[in-house]
Amino acid sequence: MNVSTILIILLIGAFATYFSGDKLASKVALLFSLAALGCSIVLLNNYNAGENISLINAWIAQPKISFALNADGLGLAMVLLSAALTPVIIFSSFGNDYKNSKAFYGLILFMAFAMTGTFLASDGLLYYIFWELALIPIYFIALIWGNGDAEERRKAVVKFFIYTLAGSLFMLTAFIYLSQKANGSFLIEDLYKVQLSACEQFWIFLAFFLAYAIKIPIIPFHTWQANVYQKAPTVGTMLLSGIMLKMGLYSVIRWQLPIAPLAAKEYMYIFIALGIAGVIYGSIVALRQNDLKKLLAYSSLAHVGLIAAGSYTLTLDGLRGAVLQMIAHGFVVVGLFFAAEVIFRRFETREIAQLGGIRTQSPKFTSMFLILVLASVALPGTFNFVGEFTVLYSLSQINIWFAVLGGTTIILGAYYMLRMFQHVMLGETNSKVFADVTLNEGISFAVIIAVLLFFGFYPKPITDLITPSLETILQVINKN
Amino acid sequence: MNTLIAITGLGIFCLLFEILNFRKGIIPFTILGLLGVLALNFCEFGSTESYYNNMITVSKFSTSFSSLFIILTIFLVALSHNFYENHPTKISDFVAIKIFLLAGGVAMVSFGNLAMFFLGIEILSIALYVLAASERLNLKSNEAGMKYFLMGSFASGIILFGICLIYGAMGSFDVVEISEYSLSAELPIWFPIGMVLVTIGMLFKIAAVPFHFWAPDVYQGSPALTTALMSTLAKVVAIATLFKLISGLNFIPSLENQDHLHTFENIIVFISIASMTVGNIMALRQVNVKRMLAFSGISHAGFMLMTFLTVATSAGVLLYYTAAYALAGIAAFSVILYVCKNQDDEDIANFHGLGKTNPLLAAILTASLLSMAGIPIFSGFFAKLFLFNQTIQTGHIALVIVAVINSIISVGYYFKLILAMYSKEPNQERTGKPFLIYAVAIISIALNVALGLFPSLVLDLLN
Amino acid sequence: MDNILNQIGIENYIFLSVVLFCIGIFGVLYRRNAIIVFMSIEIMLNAVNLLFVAFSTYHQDAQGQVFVFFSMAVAAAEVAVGLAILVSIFRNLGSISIDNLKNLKG
Amino acid sequence: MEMDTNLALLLVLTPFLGFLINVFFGKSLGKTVSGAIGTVAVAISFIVSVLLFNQITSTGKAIEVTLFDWIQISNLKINLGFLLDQLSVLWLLFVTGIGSLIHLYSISYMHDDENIHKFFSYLNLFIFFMITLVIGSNLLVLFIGWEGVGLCSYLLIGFWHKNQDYNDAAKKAFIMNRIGDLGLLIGIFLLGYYCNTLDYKLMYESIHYRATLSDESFTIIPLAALCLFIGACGKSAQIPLYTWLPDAMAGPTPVSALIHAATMVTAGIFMVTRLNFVFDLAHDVQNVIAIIGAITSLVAATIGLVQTDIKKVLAYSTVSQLGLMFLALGFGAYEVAVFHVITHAFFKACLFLGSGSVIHGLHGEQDMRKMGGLRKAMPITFWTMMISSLAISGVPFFSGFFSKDEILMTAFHHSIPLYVVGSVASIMTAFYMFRLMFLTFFKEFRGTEEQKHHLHESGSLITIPLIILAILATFGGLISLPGNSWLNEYLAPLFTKAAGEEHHLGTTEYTLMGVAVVGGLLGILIAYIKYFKQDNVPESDENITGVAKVLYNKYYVDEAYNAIFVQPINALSKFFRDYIETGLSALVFGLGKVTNKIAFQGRRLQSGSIGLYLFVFVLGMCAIISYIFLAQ
Amino acid sequence: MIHIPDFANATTVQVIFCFLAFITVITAFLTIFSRNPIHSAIYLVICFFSIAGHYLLLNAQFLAIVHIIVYSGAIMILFLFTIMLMNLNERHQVHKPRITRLGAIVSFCLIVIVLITIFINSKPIVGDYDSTGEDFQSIKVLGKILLNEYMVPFEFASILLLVAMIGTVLLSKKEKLNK
Repeated sequence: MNVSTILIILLIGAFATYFSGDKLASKVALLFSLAALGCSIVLLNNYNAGENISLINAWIAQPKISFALNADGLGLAMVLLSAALTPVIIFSSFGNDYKNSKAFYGLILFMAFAMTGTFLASDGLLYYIFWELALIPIYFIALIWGNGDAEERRKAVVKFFIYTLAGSLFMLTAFIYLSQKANGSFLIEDLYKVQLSACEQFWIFLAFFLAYAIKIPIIPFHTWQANVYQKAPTVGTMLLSGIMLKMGLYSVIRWQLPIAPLAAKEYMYIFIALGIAGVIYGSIVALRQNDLKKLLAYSSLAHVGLIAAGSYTLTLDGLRGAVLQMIAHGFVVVGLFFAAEVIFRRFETREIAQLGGIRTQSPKFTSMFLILVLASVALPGTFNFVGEFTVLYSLSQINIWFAVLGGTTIILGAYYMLRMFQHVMLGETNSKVFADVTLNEGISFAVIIAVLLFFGFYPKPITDLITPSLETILQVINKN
Repeated sequence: MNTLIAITGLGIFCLLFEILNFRKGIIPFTILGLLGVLALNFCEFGSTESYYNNMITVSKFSTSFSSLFIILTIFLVALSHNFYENHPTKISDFVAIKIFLLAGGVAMVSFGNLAMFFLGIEILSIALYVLAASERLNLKSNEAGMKYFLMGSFASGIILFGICLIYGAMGSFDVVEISEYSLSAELPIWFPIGMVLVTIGMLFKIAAVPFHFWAPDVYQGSPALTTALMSTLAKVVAIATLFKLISGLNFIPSLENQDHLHTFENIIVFISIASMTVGNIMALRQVNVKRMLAFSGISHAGFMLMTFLTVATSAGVLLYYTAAYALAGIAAFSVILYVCKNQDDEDIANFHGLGKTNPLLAAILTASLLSMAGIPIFSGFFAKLFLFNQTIQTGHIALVIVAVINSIISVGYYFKLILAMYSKEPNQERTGKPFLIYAVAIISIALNVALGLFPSLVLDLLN
Repeated sequence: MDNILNQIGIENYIFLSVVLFCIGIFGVLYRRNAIIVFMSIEIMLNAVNLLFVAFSTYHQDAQGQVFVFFSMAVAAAEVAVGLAILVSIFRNLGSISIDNLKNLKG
Repeated sequence: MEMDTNLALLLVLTPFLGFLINVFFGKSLGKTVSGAIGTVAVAISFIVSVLLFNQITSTGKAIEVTLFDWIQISNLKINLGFLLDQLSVLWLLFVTGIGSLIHLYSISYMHDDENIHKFFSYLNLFIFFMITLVIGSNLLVLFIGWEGVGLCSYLLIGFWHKNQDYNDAAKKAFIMNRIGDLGLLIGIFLLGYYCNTLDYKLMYESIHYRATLSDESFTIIPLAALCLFIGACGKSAQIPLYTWLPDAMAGPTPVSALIHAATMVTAGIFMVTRLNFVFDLAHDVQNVIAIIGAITSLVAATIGLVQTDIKKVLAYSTVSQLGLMFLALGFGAYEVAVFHVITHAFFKACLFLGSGSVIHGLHGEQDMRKMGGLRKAMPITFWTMMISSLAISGVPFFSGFFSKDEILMTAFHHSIPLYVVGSVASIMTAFYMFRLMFLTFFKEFRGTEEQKHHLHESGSLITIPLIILAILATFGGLISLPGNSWLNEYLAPLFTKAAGEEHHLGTTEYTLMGVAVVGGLLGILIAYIKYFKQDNVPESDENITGVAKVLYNKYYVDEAYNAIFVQPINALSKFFRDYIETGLSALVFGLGKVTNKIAFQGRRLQSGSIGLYLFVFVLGMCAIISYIFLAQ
Repeated sequence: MIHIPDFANATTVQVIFCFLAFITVITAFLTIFSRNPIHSAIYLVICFFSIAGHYLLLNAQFLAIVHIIVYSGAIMILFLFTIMLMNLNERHQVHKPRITRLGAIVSFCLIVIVLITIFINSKPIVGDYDSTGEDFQSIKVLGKILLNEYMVPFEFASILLLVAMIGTVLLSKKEKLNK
């Protein structure tokens, strides 16, 4: 199967959803996202069968930009993440009634399309285009279907958009500069081959870093995050936190490190330190959040900080751990935000202070929420543990203090998550009625939890999938 | 040459139609005629010929830009139908003036003699003065016309003075001769001064800082369709002409001979940076959409000026950029025309809730703004990309970085409009779906996206 | 026939027309009466015309003078249009001072 | 091999199956059935454990089971695998054994709770994780169990989730455990770095191989040992991470018995014992362990002296006893520690269950000041608790006597001061245990009339486990009699050193025994005088003063922790949230604002005046021309 | 370098040039400074005449005539007509702010100085000016050039005038508003 099929499915899906009308939109979107998932699984099979899944079509002659897609293990893993989460996210929204839902679901599929493209593109510019494209739908999703005060939301969303765009434009500049050095080619292989001086590498590294640090986000570039997460509709938040953040992290591994390896090595400690600072900072800020989604946003900040730190170790373990943790975090964070949404659907609030006592009303929901909370704090046996352990292990190999400081996440994380859990779910029965989870909601949770637990005990398929490509990338990093 | 003749003839036919009392047919006929002209122009593509003692030289450059102008004019004429609904007696004049304006524009990009250039720019200018002031009972329109006229004729004077000095230096108005002489070592200083003066005059026309002041006022005051014309067609014509002047007269090599090249480049860089920055920053606080687009146009002029650092190779990029910009502009203005049809001004508040009342037009306006902001898949992005690519090749990284920062600022105001459309409640009912406006909006944005998907179509025309 | 410039020198014509041109510019900047501003612009154009003729003699080439015809045509056209605009402003505003044209700003 | 794998899986998965059944169908199955399923699941595990025990004792060879690769890390490969050797099987026996009894007990004890199926599912899950912890073949599998039991502990402490205080206690337990877990994790990293493996067997070989090389990186080992010990501190409630355990008594009493007395809290000791080859190479760390163990035992004992909540007394007693075990570990006397773990499991479980029976009888009353005279109403409870109290007090020939004595004897041989500390703690133990007995079972009943009216002995499901445990508490000491220790022999293959220098039972030993016995009796005597003869009843909370108040308030450690760690972190969080976040946000917005300001000012230049426009035009023109042509 | 006219030995042509130049500049200034627009117009006419004098001096008779006809005859009449139409006189003269005048003077000085300096700094034209002796500016020649070589611009100029015409009509024509 051609690698571009999945993109075509999603794109057609986006339009089909839009034209299917408000009533059918969600179902059509689900259908197409499932088709994309199927397609990605077929791709995975082909890949495992040793097929080289790539595609290069000349697109623009001068400067030489190709429509080049390549699905190696890493890319496939991310595509799978995106393809698996999209139906879950769409399905999870079935309980909500969105105005103009045809546009809403169309945008979701379009965003999935762009994100999948980002993971697959092997031409710098094509990658950049997908990267930017992914920004537009989420902007509208957050803007139009978001919640909270309209003015505040507008501010938050615009800040988010401009901020991320600002970062990525610097990346674009870096790409253009690189292509000059690579005789006008934007192909990733050519970019890998470019010989750059230390100084050039530094600036290019920095330009990439700006783009990724904002997207991921790494402190101190995270200020957009909490507000947008809070203001966006939960589906948007899920897309953002579940997949879009991973675009940044993925890009660090795919683009930033191999292209500017000298700089990566030179300034490794600084960037690891930034990542870890994010872990501690995010965790501490999360302690005193009153809004459920904001708290989750800061927890996400902490987690991705650790992933970023892992990526910047430039070791196989670090990269592998980072990728595993990306996938794990993708699922768990989607689950958690969905839980927040489930609560919101019933109580119309996310203020932690106004919640509580849900456990007596819906033990089922409590259990599922608890599993997600525990996965989020990386309890062994969940997928997150595998990732977090690997990352922390790699950090410990660089410097044990990184592991110690990064490891505070398991304490602080437990602190804020359990505190949140306690105040949201436990305590005296809430005066408001909490209807038990519906079948649809339950299915979404079940899928996420199943993934988390299965790979928690048996991460081997994913590890095997990503390891060869990570090794290749490491070879590029260490070539000189 | 045939194109020019055909266009002129078409203009005269327009006038005749009025006399023959065939008013209803004017616009369809004109559009058909322009399509025919476009086809004619396509036929000429690829040939490099000069006509009538080298008065007109047809080259790839001129034909491709002419095509762009013709396409833009088709859109503008199509939009005229609704815009001049209430002025049935004048419609032939309006259309004819636009056609003659197009003729001026075509002459400007295909001139082989400075006389043609001068006459072309004057036709263009005078037509614009008239169009700007054409709402005779509207003081704003009068003021816009007056401002544009005063400053425009001032700039024309400067251009004329520049041409005069060039003639003084070269003893000829012929482009070929001038370009040959300009390479000789012994040149009177009149030539570079003349060129600089002409350049300044043209910078005025494209509204580059510090010669930009007229643009916001005039754009705001003029009737919306005229603004559309100014911000798309007129700007594109001016920049293309300036490009042709500088490249066609071998200005750059001649400066190089005299060691002025560096300073000239610095000037270009400075003006480019200043235009972008001033345009973008000033646009941030605007509430009138036309005024905002004027400032946006100023900043785009800054971007386009970046091509002048690589005159030898960047014709294609300029064509692409102008096409992307103009098509986005047409799409945006067709929506503005629709929205502000019966409004006193083009305040952003008029756009509130357009996303709800009229999602298609809102989407088109959004797309065109995104294109102007340089968001991928719209051709505006590729335009910027190619531009940056070109510029980095010459080593002007700082300029590119400033341009990048400016792109970021620009998002601020483009999105202000998008926000207004999607996140505010509608404050008025909009009825009617004028076919031509929809058609223009859809086709232009489709062309814009098509350019984005297949940039090589345009980009390689001139390479 | 002797070239008259041998007696006067092209430089002098250049200076004269530069000065005249600048007077035109000065007039545009100095006066607020739109009519006078028009006149100043006419002075500018005439300065250029003068220089064209001087250069034409300098090169012993008629093209310069031909160009003056075009320039005159342009000037005439401009004045016509300009005055038309002016008249409509006067009708609406009752004044032709360009200082009164400050509605569009910001 | 196949058989072993199946057995091991049966061992592990039966409780897990029980858990699943109870989670999904527990409610519909009914209370008794769900309890029975839980109990049977654990009982099966117990039977399997016995089988395995037989196999191990007969063959003497450890059983290794590897299921599949779990986590891949470049220099180490981590299997999901089991190691069933002497140590783990021994642990399994009492975990599943006591576990079965406590499940049985719970059927009756929890019968009134509507969520009993959940209770059993958690208990089963706990057993599952505990078994995983014990039989894991490498440190990371241990870590699964380690965190898993922590989770179950969290769930069970907060079982009555409507009470936020209980939830706080649960949260506190989990977080304090996590602090330890971080230590453990870091220890794992260091060991992984040093040994390139986490598998016990391979680690053993690697360390011994590299120890001979005596390279510099060897300093990692003590560091790793220290970190591991921090982990053990968290789980086994040692100073400074002990405060969670008394709070954990918020959970139902069977939980306290199973998790917070008999099994989970001994995980730290298990881990240290398991990694004895690491600790043996880090003498400084061993000293630290011994000292902390001794101090913990003393501090906890002193607090226990004045507590009035029956379960709190037992909790501090547990902490104190755990301290003693660590004391032994610190001296490298692993088998002694293990011995005490086992005996302690018997008598402390018995005590907790007994106290549970009392609480059950009093409908939830836990304050000893409101008890008294229960002897007649609850004879079986009384007698079983009496036996256990005697055992914990070190009265001769009860199990506690042997194990405690061995610890003190080991201490005496290594460090007199620590011996003294340990002995004092033992005396105090005797005192507060009998204080508990006297206050609870003797004299007149001090509770309400209504309670008095309903006083009765608990049902057979409660008393049978009590009786069994009491028997074990009595005779458990037999497995390691001084001078003829079956346990020592059994565990010998695990330890590098000759399993604890066999103390010859000489004069010193007998003297020490005598001292211990006398001390124990002394403690009992004081309690007798104070609470039986003089009929004292502890003051109500407000009237406690002086040292007693300090003790009663647990040395204000919780308050101190709160002030030193929790409050600052919260304050920091608030600071970050209110200032740093806002600041950073303002910085970004500020850029936008500044641009907007400039734009606002810039609009004034665009004044609408043609004169100005042209003026700038001309100036610009001048500037350009002069720059090009004059600035040379 | 600038020729300092040597008035003592000045040729007639030079004297005429200086005289005409003087008139041109002075009347140009007077055009600007006159308070009455009608005076301005008259000074401008004088200025145009002096420029026509320059043309004559340069032997461009046809051009001089055309110049007078177009400028003095047509354009200035248009001006005067407009002035009369609007009934403008001194009363309408608005007060000019000082800063405006200052700015105008400054920029005037600046641009004159800049341009003059540049031309002075440039290489002087050395040697005699060419004189081919051919007739290059008689009506005949001009006509040939205008209608042969410059036929296209000539025609194009008609478009220009057409545009101006339509434009003027457009701007002035009243229309029936049928909304």
